[in-house]
Amino acid sequence: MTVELLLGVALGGALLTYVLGKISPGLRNAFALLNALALVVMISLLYGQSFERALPLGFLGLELSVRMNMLSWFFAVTILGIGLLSVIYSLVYMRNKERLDYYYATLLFINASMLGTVVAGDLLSFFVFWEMMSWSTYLLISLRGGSKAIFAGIKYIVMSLIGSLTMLVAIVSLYVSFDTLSITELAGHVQSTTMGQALFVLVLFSVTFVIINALWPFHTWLPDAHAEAVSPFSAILSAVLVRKGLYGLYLLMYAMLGFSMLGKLAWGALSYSNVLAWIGAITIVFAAFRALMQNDSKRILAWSTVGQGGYMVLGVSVATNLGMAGGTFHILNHCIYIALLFFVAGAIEYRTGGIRDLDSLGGLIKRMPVAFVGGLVGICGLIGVPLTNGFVSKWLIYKSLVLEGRPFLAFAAFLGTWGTILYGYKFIHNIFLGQLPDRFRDVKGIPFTMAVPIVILTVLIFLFGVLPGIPLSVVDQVGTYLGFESLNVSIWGIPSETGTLNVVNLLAALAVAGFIVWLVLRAIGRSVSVDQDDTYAAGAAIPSGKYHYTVGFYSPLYRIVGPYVRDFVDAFFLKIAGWTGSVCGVTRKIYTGFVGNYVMYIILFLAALIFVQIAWSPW
Amino acid sequence: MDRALIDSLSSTFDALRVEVPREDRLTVQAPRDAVMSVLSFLKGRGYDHLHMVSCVDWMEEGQFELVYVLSAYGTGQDSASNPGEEIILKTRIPRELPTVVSSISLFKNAEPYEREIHELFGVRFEGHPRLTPLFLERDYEIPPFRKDFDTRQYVEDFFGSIPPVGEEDQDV
Amino acid sequence: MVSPVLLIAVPLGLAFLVPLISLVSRRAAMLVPVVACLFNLVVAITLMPGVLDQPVVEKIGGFPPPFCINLYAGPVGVLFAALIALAGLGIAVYAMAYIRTGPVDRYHLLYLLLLVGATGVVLTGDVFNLFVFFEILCISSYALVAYMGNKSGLEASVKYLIQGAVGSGLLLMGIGLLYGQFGTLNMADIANRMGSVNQVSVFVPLALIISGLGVEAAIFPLNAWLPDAHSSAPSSISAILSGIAIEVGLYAMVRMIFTVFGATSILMFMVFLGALTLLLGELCAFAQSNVKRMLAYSSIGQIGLILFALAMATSYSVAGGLFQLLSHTLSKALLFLAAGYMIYRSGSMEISSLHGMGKRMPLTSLAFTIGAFSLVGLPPFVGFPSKFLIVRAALARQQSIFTILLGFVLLGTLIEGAYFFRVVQAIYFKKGSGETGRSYAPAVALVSMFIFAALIIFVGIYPQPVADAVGSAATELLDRAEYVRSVLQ
Amino acid sequence: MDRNQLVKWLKAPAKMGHKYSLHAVYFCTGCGIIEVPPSITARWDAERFGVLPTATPRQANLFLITGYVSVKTLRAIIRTYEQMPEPKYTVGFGSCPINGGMYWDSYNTIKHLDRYIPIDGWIAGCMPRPEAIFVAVTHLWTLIDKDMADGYKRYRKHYAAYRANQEKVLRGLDWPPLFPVEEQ
Amino acid sequence: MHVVWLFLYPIVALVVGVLFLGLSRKVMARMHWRYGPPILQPVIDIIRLFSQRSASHGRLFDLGIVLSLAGSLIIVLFLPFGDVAPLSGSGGLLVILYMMLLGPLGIALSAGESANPNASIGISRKLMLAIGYELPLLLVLLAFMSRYNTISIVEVVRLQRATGWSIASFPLVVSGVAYLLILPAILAIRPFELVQAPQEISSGPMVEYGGSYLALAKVQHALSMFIGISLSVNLLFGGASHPLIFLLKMLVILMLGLFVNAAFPRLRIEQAIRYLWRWPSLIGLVGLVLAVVIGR
Repeated sequence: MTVELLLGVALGGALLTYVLGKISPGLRNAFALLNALALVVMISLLYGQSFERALPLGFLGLELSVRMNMLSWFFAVTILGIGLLSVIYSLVYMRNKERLDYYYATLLFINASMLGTVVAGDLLSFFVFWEMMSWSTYLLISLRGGSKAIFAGIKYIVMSLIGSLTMLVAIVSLYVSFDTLSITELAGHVQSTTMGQALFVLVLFSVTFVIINALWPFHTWLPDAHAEAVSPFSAILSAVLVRKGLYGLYLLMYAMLGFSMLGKLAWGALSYSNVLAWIGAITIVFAAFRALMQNDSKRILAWSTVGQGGYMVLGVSVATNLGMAGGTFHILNHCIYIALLFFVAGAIEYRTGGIRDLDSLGGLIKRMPVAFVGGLVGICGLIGVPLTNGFVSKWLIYKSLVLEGRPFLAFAAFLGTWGTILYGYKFIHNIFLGQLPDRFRDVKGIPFTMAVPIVILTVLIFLFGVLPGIPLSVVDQVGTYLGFESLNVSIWGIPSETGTLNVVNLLAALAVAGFIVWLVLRAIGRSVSVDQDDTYAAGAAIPSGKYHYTVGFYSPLYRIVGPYVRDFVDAFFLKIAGWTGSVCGVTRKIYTGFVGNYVMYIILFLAALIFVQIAWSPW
Repeated sequence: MDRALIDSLSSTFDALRVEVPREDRLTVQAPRDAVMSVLSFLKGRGYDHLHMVSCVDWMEEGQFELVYVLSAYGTGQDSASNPGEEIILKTRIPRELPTVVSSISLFKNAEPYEREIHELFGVRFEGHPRLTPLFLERDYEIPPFRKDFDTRQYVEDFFGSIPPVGEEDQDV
Repeated sequence: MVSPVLLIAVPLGLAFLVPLISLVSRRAAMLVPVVACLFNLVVAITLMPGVLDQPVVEKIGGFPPPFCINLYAGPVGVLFAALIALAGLGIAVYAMAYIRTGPVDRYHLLYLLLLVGATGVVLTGDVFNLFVFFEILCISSYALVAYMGNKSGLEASVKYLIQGAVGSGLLLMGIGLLYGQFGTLNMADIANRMGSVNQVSVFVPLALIISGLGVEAAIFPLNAWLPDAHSSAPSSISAILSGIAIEVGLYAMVRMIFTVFGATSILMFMVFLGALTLLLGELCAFAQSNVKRMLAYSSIGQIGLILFALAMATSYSVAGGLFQLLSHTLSKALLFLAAGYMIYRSGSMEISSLHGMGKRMPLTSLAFTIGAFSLVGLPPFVGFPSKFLIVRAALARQQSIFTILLGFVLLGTLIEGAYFFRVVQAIYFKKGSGETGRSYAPAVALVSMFIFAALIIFVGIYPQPVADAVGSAATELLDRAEYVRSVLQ
Repeated sequence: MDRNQLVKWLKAPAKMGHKYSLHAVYFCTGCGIIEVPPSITARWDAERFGVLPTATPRQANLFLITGYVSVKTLRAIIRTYEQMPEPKYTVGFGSCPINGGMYWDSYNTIKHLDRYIPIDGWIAGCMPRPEAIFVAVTHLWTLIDKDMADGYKRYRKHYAAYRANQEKVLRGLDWPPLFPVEEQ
Repeated sequence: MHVVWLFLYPIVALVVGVLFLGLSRKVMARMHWRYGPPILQPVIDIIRLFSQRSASHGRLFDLGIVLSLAGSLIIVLFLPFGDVAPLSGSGGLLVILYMMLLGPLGIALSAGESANPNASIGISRKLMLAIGYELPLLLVLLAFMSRYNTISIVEVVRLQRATGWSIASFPLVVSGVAYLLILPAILAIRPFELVQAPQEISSGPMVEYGGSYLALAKVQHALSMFIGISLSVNLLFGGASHPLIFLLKMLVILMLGLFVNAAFPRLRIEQAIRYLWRWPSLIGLVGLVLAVVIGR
């Protein structure tokens, strides 16, 4: 079981799906499912192994290599896991849409290229897979057509092109000075770089990883891309693809430049991890309040992805083993519940005929209970309610922030959590609770294949929430791989002297108390169930299905916060785009269309050459 | 009241009787089909506020009398000199099939008054968007405000007909 | 041992046979260019391994070198000949289906002449011979631009003619001055004697030659003819022009600067000129709404990039420049061919008319997308290794000026990416108006597009053999003394 | 809290609970409501009897129908009464709900309210004073003690008759019957 | 001993909470210059409510109220009550802060299910008020955490026993003041009682709660009052060595709250948020900066 086989199966599978699609849709669906399943099995067999092997074919004199270690394995599992679930999900979700061969092939191709970036042993193959990932994502974002989707596609590809160009320059400058690109060797050489080059490489790499991770200044592409992409793909996009940026940061901060170099690069307080932490903090708060004001279900989730990215960066930049464990665990948690939420939003859209506007939905708990449970558990995970996985990772991040003496960052993170509670509840309330409008009376439940991923992810959220030991042991191994001493993890939580976390006591206490209260309610109280229209409206009989309070759900808060949270970064980028457009218009004027001018240009050029030579004779 | 208005009124419309019972009040008696034109004429002269529409039941003469009370807000530049003045326009319509053109096209706020008159007197207003019940829960053969509606008789036989509930175990 | 002269003689002979063959049957006339290019390709490939270590100097007319016109078939020359033959072959196959109306036999005659001119410029070792082949190339391209016979075609070719004539005039004056100064026309001989003359008097012919060749090579101030010429010419012609003609012009200029004059000091100016051409070409292309004009401006941009790379004059940079030249030829040819049939099917050259083409012509749109992605330099395609080499070369110079210029160059490629992706999105994701029946380009056109696409992907994934050839070509270009020694010994 | 109080509490807590915690629905039907605010505030503190106004019928168990009942208000009264949880008591406040009071001959007022919803206690007077409310409350205590305040049981038992009367007066009730009514 | 307290403590909290409720109604009445109900009136209300047949709006309606009451009961276990602190070992101040979220979340879910617009408006107000007072509260808590450099509340109480009440020690007095300014919002008493405003939105989330549901809701409200006050006692007034002293301190704070409750009219939600984000946050920020600077 080698990594090359894994990559081969992934890439081959993608191309084969397209070919099979031409033969018969059923075959293609089956093959896509089989391929995704096989990949998950293969990656699970690779657990614990860590090796590095050169690939037979070189590229322009550079030998390419692949490697497998705990860090790559951790990210690979998230990629392939979510990939499998979204393929299962899209079997029914995409059934009646057109261009399905193209969709499945590109989806698997994106998964394959993400896998490639994660298992790449040297920077060149990392870059090659990174580029393939970005242009294949571009091809899938605007699949649904429509002016907004096209705008989102262009915005994404321009920003990811900027990212990959800066990365190319950084990689080549490393290659030029050390003429090797394999990550392990580079880590060795890094000590001997000059300060200037280290900074140059650091800045360029972080620009790329900040763009793809949608942190604050370069987040503008994410809300459009996620809201416009097809649901199963936006689940992949926000769960895993955006986290490649974080994998890059790990490589940058721990594998290549190493933490000692980062320390040297700091001018007093302005160290790299400090700047990164503050960017993360701003992202959390800004995205939380922006998400508050959206009334499109997928846009809220997109903004929450932007926000949650901030937590991971906070965890990573604290650089203690606790913070690192928190940040890494948060990646896993976030990818579970954000995928779940996008699946739920997609199911709602699928069943209500494409309605994503939160102001016109309501009361769907009566018709789609499974979607409700998935949505509620996903939101609880997003908020970090105890007994869910989000709680454990956030607890780790907060504890590391507080103990490291960074209260203001912790404050931003806490505020972000409360913002999450507000928009999380808005998501649940406007879709599921309240009055069921008449037009949704006969909405059916979720089809089976769409329910499977939702149920799996819901169970995962609780499993990791109640038994955090399982994922934490993997996270701990990632920490040790990156060079942190391991924290002693028990199956129930983190027993440590400075305030322990023991989830079993929480679970037991809540279960007992809950059971007692439920007994009291059932035994003593006698209740008769009542229809949704039999509610108090000062004696009047309200028209059925029309009384659901959704429009302007947080309008008072919005009136206070609104002016401060305008997305001026987005406006700034659009202004630059407009400016380049006008510059292009001006430069086109040079070619006036008269032959006379053109000939005059030639003669002027010659005259200029000769004049300069005579005057200063530089040549 | 300025003479000019009275002269112009009597000159433009022939079958009008105009009196000035009080210093700031003018009563105009107009036939049924002239009502709308008089109203628009007065509105043109600045009397753009319709206080109310009411109805009087002259049972002996077999007629209803519709009373429109107009006044000027006095804000518009071409309004009458003294804002306090009122004009009362009266018209008589037969009692059997009482139908009148609704004045809602000129005065939007006439809608509830006309609905009330329709419900309680039975006068039909053509062109009225919603002649649905306003106050009463039930429909009556004779609209209640008509003089020939005997309330005591109605109460006795309608409310009398509601049987008391649970007679047998009523321990007084 | 096959002699390089065949590379020129055979196509020239076949060119003159075309009118005779067309009397017999029009279809046979179409096949002649294909046969000629195939022959050239085979000869070039057989020559290639031998030439890599020992260039072949072919003396015409039996006189010793300084007095005869000699052909210098070094790695550069043979590489270019192979490239011309390959591109010519693909486009000739495409033209069999594309060129139906009008004087078809004259088209094929001029087409072959253009190829002969190009191959001649690349192989010749004699300055005046270079001018002669250069004129053959220019004149046949003037005529071919006007082939469509419509108003815009004629107007464009007249403009091209005037500017080309001015350029050739300057070139001739330069060569005349050179001959006056050195009394010989053989490049190696001039290069040998260059040391003995003081630099100032040499500069005037250099300036003349640079601006003369610069017009054809389409560098910044001199390339005003290109947008009109390439957009109003028939697609196969604009493909060959963008693919071969301007590259050969650039090769000639570089050959003169590197080997004949050895004027290394002007290279810095050339680097700036290259970067400027790239930026202006991309900016103008961004503002276009007509597909072929956009492609024409992007050719200007790419030429700027190649010049930027070549003018840095290190072995990496010249190798990168030549590799970029090769990738540009392949991708731009594919783009023009694909655009040709899309425009033919949709009726107008506006991008707005290409909406929804993805559904109507799936294979042609796929070809267009592959060409676009490889031109922007995305990994699995041929554009990526060349971009990688150029970036490595720029950074290897370790000077801040080059890093800044590299920044501008990459900004140019970014803008290029922006407008190419805009078109790709219009093709695939926008709903097309009008009829939506699915239709395919004729089989022959598809075959030629398939050849280019296959090459682009193959070289993109496994660039090693091409990289070696380009590397040795770069050493030959840079090593002036070796050139002189191998010709004059 | 003397001894027998404690015994009573232990024997019948629910009944005692209802006696000493009568939450009234704060719903003003007619002119009588003007008497309720003074009874809540400082001068006649109703809270010492455990009487507290609540915002919604769901939370209440006492329904004070104050003043004349017009036909339109009857619809709201019935809906509110049906929304109150089961052991609920109603008190007719003033003479109008008893027999129509001074509007005895009006076509638009309800004469005998107890033909539409069960009433447990009456307070005569054309707007009795707040003290009368407390008299009613204490009277209600004795009724609850003797299990005679069974208005809600009567409503459940004779629901068909009540419903018929209601539908006769009001033009079609637009909510389903509270208890299943078998159509005759 | 420890296990006994594990079950006894919630019951004690319940009883004390209900007594507080009765006491506050009596004190409020006295302030309105009227007799007011007997102290045990809330107990009577609860018994009466339990005997009523209530209307339920679906399974989530029941589960939500159960979750909310269970959550509130749990938090009590984490808070030291004098020297008794059963579960505080397994999760410090962070866990308490997060567990305090379970109560409102449970009520929000069940009230949302009750399909009454008043309830939804009530919940949106509750959540907005929550983020309103959360901002200064976080600043205060972080100040305490970074000053005592721990996240376990037992540790905070133990340190206060050594260095005296934190309301008295210098850097934390500023944060203490900020905390007291936002205490009415945490306890949801009069100036910030806009979540269960009977007049405006007919008691907000509680609009559809009848019978036993209303009883549980009232108990949950009493418990959250207990938690709010006990948290402030633990943080500001140094907890207590014995539960009775702890009760005494809680009583003092309750009285303080009731005076405020009786005196102030109800704020509009916008006014409440603007107030909370202006003065208390500023003082809290100053407190945090001082705590960090001096705490180093």
